[in-house]
Amino acid sequence: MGPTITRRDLLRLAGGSALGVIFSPLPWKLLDDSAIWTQNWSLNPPLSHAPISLAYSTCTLCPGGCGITARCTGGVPFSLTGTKSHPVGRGVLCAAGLAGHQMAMHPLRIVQACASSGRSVGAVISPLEREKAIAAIGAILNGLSARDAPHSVALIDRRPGRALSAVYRNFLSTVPGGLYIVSPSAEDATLTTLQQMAATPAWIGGFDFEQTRTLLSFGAPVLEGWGSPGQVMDIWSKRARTGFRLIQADSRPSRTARLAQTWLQLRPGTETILALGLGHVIIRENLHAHDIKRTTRDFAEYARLVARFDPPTVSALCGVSKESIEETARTIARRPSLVVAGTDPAGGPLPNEARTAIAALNVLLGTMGTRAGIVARNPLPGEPVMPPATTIDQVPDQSIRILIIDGAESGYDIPVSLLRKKVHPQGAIVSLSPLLTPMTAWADYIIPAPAHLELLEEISTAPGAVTCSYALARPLHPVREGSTDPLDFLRLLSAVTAGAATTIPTRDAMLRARADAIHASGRGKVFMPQDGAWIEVKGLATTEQFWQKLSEGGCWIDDGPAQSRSVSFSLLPGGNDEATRCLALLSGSETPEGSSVTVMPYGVRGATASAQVSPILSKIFQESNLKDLDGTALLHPGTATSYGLADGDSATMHNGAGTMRVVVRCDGAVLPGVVHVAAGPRRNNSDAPGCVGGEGILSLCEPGSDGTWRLTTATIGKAHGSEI
Amino acid sequence: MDPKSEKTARYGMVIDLDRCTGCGACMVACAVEHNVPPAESSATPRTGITWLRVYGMDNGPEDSGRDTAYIPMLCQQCGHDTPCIAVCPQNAVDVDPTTGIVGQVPQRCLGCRYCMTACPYHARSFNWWDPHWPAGMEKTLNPDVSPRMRGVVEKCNFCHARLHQAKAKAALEGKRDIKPADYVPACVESCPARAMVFGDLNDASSDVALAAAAAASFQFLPRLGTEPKVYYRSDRDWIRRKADHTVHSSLTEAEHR
Amino acid sequence: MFPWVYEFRWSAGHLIFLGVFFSVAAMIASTLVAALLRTFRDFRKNDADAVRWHVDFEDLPSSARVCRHELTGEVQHRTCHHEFACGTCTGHPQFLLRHTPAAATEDTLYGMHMPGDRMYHRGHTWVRKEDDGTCTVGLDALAERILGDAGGEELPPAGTEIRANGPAWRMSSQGTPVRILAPIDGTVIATGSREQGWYLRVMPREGCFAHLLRGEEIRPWITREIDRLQYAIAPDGGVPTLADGGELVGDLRKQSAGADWDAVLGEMFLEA
Amino acid sequence: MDKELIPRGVRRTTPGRFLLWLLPWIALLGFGLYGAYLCLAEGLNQTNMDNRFAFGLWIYLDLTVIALGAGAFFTGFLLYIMRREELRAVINSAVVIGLICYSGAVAVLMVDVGQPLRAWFTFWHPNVHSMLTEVTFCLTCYLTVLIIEYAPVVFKNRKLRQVPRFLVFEFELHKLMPVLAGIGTLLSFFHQGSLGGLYGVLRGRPFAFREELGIWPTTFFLFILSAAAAGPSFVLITTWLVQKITRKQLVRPEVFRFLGKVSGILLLGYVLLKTVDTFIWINATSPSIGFAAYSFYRSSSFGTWILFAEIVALGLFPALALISKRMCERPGILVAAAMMACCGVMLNRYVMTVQTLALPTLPFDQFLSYAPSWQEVATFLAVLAYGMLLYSLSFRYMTLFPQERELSRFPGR
Repeated sequence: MGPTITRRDLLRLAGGSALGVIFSPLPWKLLDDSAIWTQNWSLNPPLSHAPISLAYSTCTLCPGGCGITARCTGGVPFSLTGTKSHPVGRGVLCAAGLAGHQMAMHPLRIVQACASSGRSVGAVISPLEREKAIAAIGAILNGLSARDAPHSVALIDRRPGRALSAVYRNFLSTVPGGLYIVSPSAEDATLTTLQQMAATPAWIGGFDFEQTRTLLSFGAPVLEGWGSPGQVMDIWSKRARTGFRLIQADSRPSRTARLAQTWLQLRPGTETILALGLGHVIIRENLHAHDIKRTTRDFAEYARLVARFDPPTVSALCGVSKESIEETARTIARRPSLVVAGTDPAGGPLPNEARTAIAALNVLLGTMGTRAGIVARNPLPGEPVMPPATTIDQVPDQSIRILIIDGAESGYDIPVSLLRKKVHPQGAIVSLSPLLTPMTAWADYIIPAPAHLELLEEISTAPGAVTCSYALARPLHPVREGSTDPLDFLRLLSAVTAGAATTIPTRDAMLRARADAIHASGRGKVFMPQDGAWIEVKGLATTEQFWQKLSEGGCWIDDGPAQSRSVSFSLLPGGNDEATRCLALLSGSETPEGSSVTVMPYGVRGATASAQVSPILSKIFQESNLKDLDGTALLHPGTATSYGLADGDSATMHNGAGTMRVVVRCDGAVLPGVVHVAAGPRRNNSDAPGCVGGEGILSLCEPGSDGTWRLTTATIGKAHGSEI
Repeated sequence: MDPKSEKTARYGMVIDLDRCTGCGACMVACAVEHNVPPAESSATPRTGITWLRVYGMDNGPEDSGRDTAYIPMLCQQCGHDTPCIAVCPQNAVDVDPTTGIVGQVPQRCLGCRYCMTACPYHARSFNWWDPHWPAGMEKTLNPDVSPRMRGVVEKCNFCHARLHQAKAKAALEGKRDIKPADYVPACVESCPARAMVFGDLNDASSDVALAAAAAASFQFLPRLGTEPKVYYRSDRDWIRRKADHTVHSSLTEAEHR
Repeated sequence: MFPWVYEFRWSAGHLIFLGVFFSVAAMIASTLVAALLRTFRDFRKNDADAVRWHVDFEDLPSSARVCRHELTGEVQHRTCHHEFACGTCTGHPQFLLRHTPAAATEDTLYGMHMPGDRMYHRGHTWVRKEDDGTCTVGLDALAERILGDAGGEELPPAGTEIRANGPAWRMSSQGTPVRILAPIDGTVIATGSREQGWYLRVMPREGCFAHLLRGEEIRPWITREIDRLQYAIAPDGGVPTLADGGELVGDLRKQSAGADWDAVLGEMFLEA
Repeated sequence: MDKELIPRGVRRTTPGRFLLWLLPWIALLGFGLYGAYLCLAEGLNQTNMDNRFAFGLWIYLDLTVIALGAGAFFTGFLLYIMRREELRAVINSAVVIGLICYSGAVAVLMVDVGQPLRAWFTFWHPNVHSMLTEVTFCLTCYLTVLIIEYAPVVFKNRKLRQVPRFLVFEFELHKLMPVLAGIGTLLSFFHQGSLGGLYGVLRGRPFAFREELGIWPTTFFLFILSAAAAGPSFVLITTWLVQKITRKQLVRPEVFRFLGKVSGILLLGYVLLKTVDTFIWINATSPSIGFAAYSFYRSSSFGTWILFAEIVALGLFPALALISKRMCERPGILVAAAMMACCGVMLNRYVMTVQTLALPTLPFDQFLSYAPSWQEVATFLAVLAYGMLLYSLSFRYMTLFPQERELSRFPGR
């Protein structure tokens, strides 16, 4: 009988070996490996390993038309940059454009036809088969065509001048009472005003920024998204060398106002007075163009009008010192200089008389048609000559039975209330927007168009540019299943509509037609993003070659501005009633009574209440105090305390139109008694799909008789409870 | 390997505050480049992940005339007594001697946030949330930059991935040194006002070296002795005065506040 | 951390820091190991009981550790630090030189039968040397009184080695377990019972009687013990005097049923 | 069962009442653990900390409890190294308090870090120049020491001591206590110091930055001294509290007086050094990096009064009170002074953590404010509850105050 093994022995063995293992490299190796493993471990999405390639396109988020160079992996773009030395974009993109490639994946993207339960904020939006939706719209159309209501069918195009716009107009011309409505972009506002003042209506102009030295802007957000950002930034950053000077007449301490060399902080709604006051000084000191009598038709009347606007009076009314008024007049008189009327992306345009008064200064200074001033621009080849389109404020109330809202963003807000006024109570609203916005949520039917960079689109002349340009926006994403090309929408609609017998062209044909016309004109040259080369159009034998270049991402630019024909203008197109309207202003505007304050909505182009910005862009608004989130109310500290409010407080604003929550931000630079409220963008993921937050402050802004909503009054007080 | 095989660089940046308009393009470009997830709905300016953040600065009441400057604040890549390196308990922060770039190793980071308290420029962000992208957006992530997990600190590294790309390119072309044009951080590339200059400060002929040496250029909080490699320039005195934090200004600041 | 871990740096600071850390860690570990080894050693030398007595003795209140020479009044104040092992005490022999305790004069103290023909242990056991060289071990009267109608003796079987101050046997007094300390070293050769008046017959080891109380030492000791007993029964001083007319009351248990007898037993039988 | 666990000869309340006393603390612990769970599961967005206030309530809590827990090492040091036998009366209690404070601090730290699973990386890739590394290493070692020191207390429980192995192991371990006490002192010395160094080295935070002595900033030494001063005071307070709550005399009055004296002397030393340090900081350190020390105290919430309170009201006064014999005769004053001393040290930790972060460094910066979220507070309360429970159980079933048994027999002796 050999040695018997007891349990104790086994335990000893186990213990011993355990001890031994500790001193062997094994456990340490295991630890080190697990360390490395835990370091690489994460629940994050896997990254693509496909090779990286470059793709060229054009940004369609705003009418600017900046060139895009996209870095793609496996055909999916992951980063955008401005195309180097691009003639329009100047090699840069704005904050919005840089994240443009993510718009197609926006959480509020709509990818199927929908019908809304009602027109209130947060109405339930439920999917509906596309054909059914269009059939329903067609049915209404057919019903209408019987009795001819004034404007039974209207379409709002916020990006006029596209080939698509022409197709829209054709379609509408075939349906009874069809009406084509445009909302011009801010840059065009001044030019369209001048157009109305010009004797020859065909006249189109552009701002010759590059050359100008002094820019007097009445509230135009020049440095915050105006014209094509690349160009403006280029001019701005070179100012030290060129001596470019920005004078900003603005009531709000906007970024532009803060940065401008001169900031004339005028009282809200006194732009007209200031403009006429400047006119007064210019005439008094004989600073106007000497050939003024020849270039204008009603100089005498104008002179008589502005005579009443002497600096002391003006200064008293708009709160700008008499000296700085005179100083400004003299500065802009030192040409080359330009005067532009502003439109706040959310606050909307200035009233008519203000626009004319401001535009008149350009005529007065003789910048019209001269180098570095406002120069005539050749029309884009192939652009059909049509009578000027209607603007929304010209439409009689409750006259629209079917309102179709095109999906393209101008970057500028239209309050839903303004549209609501125009639409008949029983009318139907159709939205073609690919994103869920307050305006979309308000529609009865949604036929979502493909998103940004999903569709072959065109970008023509940037607003206010002196030479026209043309480029194609090549798709970087495949079209998402369920979205509908507006052309297909029209086709389907005309199919179910009696009488609408137009043939809708295919997208390709539509764009080629433009390209062919440009090629036929033989003007200009094409910029190629791949190598930055320029190709004369004349050098391209066939239209096919030209099309090829464009679809490779080429950008066509016209040869310089048109040779200026001397055009005569009327300084008071409105005649006597306009003069009287202006004179009425001298009696001073009534200050808001009692506890209420003057409210001015403001926004950033493309990031307004009715828009959706890329989730990454909204980081800026949300995670830095660089820009203001929707519902931020800027107050003068004094005003705040007088209403028992402090910085960071949550307050409620109320007036006849409604009530809303705001977050108070005190800023010493704000005028007392004025509240500037940011309209959009909302916090990220804050509005769940299917129910989008309201259009914020705009819901409090009742559009006036002149179609403006930039000024309104409301009461403000500390918020208590959970009132929305 | 032979140490001379790679000449040591000192990458730096000069930001022209007279050009910056505070448009925020650099912030977006940075976020897109580095796969920073969209903001959580409850994120605030103090909980956001902003490697680069643009601040607004007004001249105090003591100055006549209202003036504002916008200041892009990113990791200043301190070149001496780098506050964040010494404090990290587990070597998750290190400086690359060949580039002078202060690197952060999120995979190593414990999330103690000691480095954030140490940083005088508030240039570091903590991942308070799990990173989360809307459906489909994860396909648009930059393949060169791995996303960070919750609970770790991150910061600007002068687009290190781009440096790697440039090196790879140079290696492919059989060159030793990279072409300056091949290595440009996202913010510099995107700035619409061209307010940022980037390059090797050791290369005396480079734009950045010249700009940094110029009279109008300055650093923020130079007296801390951290010798930032990110310089700023402006012709406006009040900005330079504020940047160079002195006993006097600190008092007036407090007065102001 | 370790030279083979990625990113280990051979810098001075590194080496100093880690050096210190490792030595500290090593010290902590070795302390633990040392304690364990010593424990095993004690068990091999089966010193467990000695240790237990040592620990118990450490925990005894000083009132329970009064030196026998203080009891007899030879010295004003003296507390025992030798676990009642007078053999190991340096002071004890000198005291003996100065004064050898006289024989006891009476057999009854406070009405208790405490014969002077035997030696007493501080744990209330007595030892009587028999003529055949063996010793009889029993509980003294005070112990019997305190235990009341105790029972459940677990006496060690014949042949067991017992050691002075080690546990001799166990019994329970109304549910409370009590261990009785052995008065002397030796081997058990027979066991008795409570009825017989003795519990063990022991073959003692040579010269292990030095620490036992005898003769005139007994009275002051018992006096002090009764004193302690009184405090143990009624800590707050309000003592129902146990001795009436020099006699200890009959049934202590009945007399003061409210007392914490568990504590009393621990106190009187020197068990913590 | 319960009875057999309670040490012989000491009076303890009935199991029922004891349970009643435990229940609220158990409830609080549960609530706190839920808060902590949220932070671990959902991430630290549950807290109100942010990129600018990267340290919050938790770090403050850690600094404070570790300072108060210093009683364990310092009492041990005085007893085993300095051979001050009178402290044997409180050493066990001090050890339990130390264990509670340190284990609590470490637990909270585990919730505080973003990636708790990587906590051990500090050992794997240590950066030896970081004060935090020093803290982590010392803390873990010292926690081990405390557990070892706590073991004998447990083994001596009446039931456990019946097991011979436990008893003998306890006995042998106890013989080696001086070694552990020595190590403990060394470790505490370093981590208390590095906790101070934590802030002293922040050259980016002019409010906290201090000159270096050798390789350590002055705060290193100030923290050691202040902790050593607060420790005994805290032991004094807790013992006094337990006496009040249990309505028993547990230690002899002279122990209180001795603790008070020790605390007082150390506190006086601390106050003097702190004063010198503050003057150097105001006149040299802070101006040299472009910040006027005065500007740090411009904000209403952190005025100069805080400096006065820290150094004089809660520093000098209690120090003098604790030293003076006459004052210490009166237990009321003694305890009050000890409390003031602890508050002073707590205030110091608070200022170092909160004011340091609240103050702006960049010229366009604001003075920041921070209020902890309920999850943070809950986690904080969990530590409190845990401490209460562990101490209550230890007090009931173990001998925390060896003199209790005798004192209950011979009151006043």
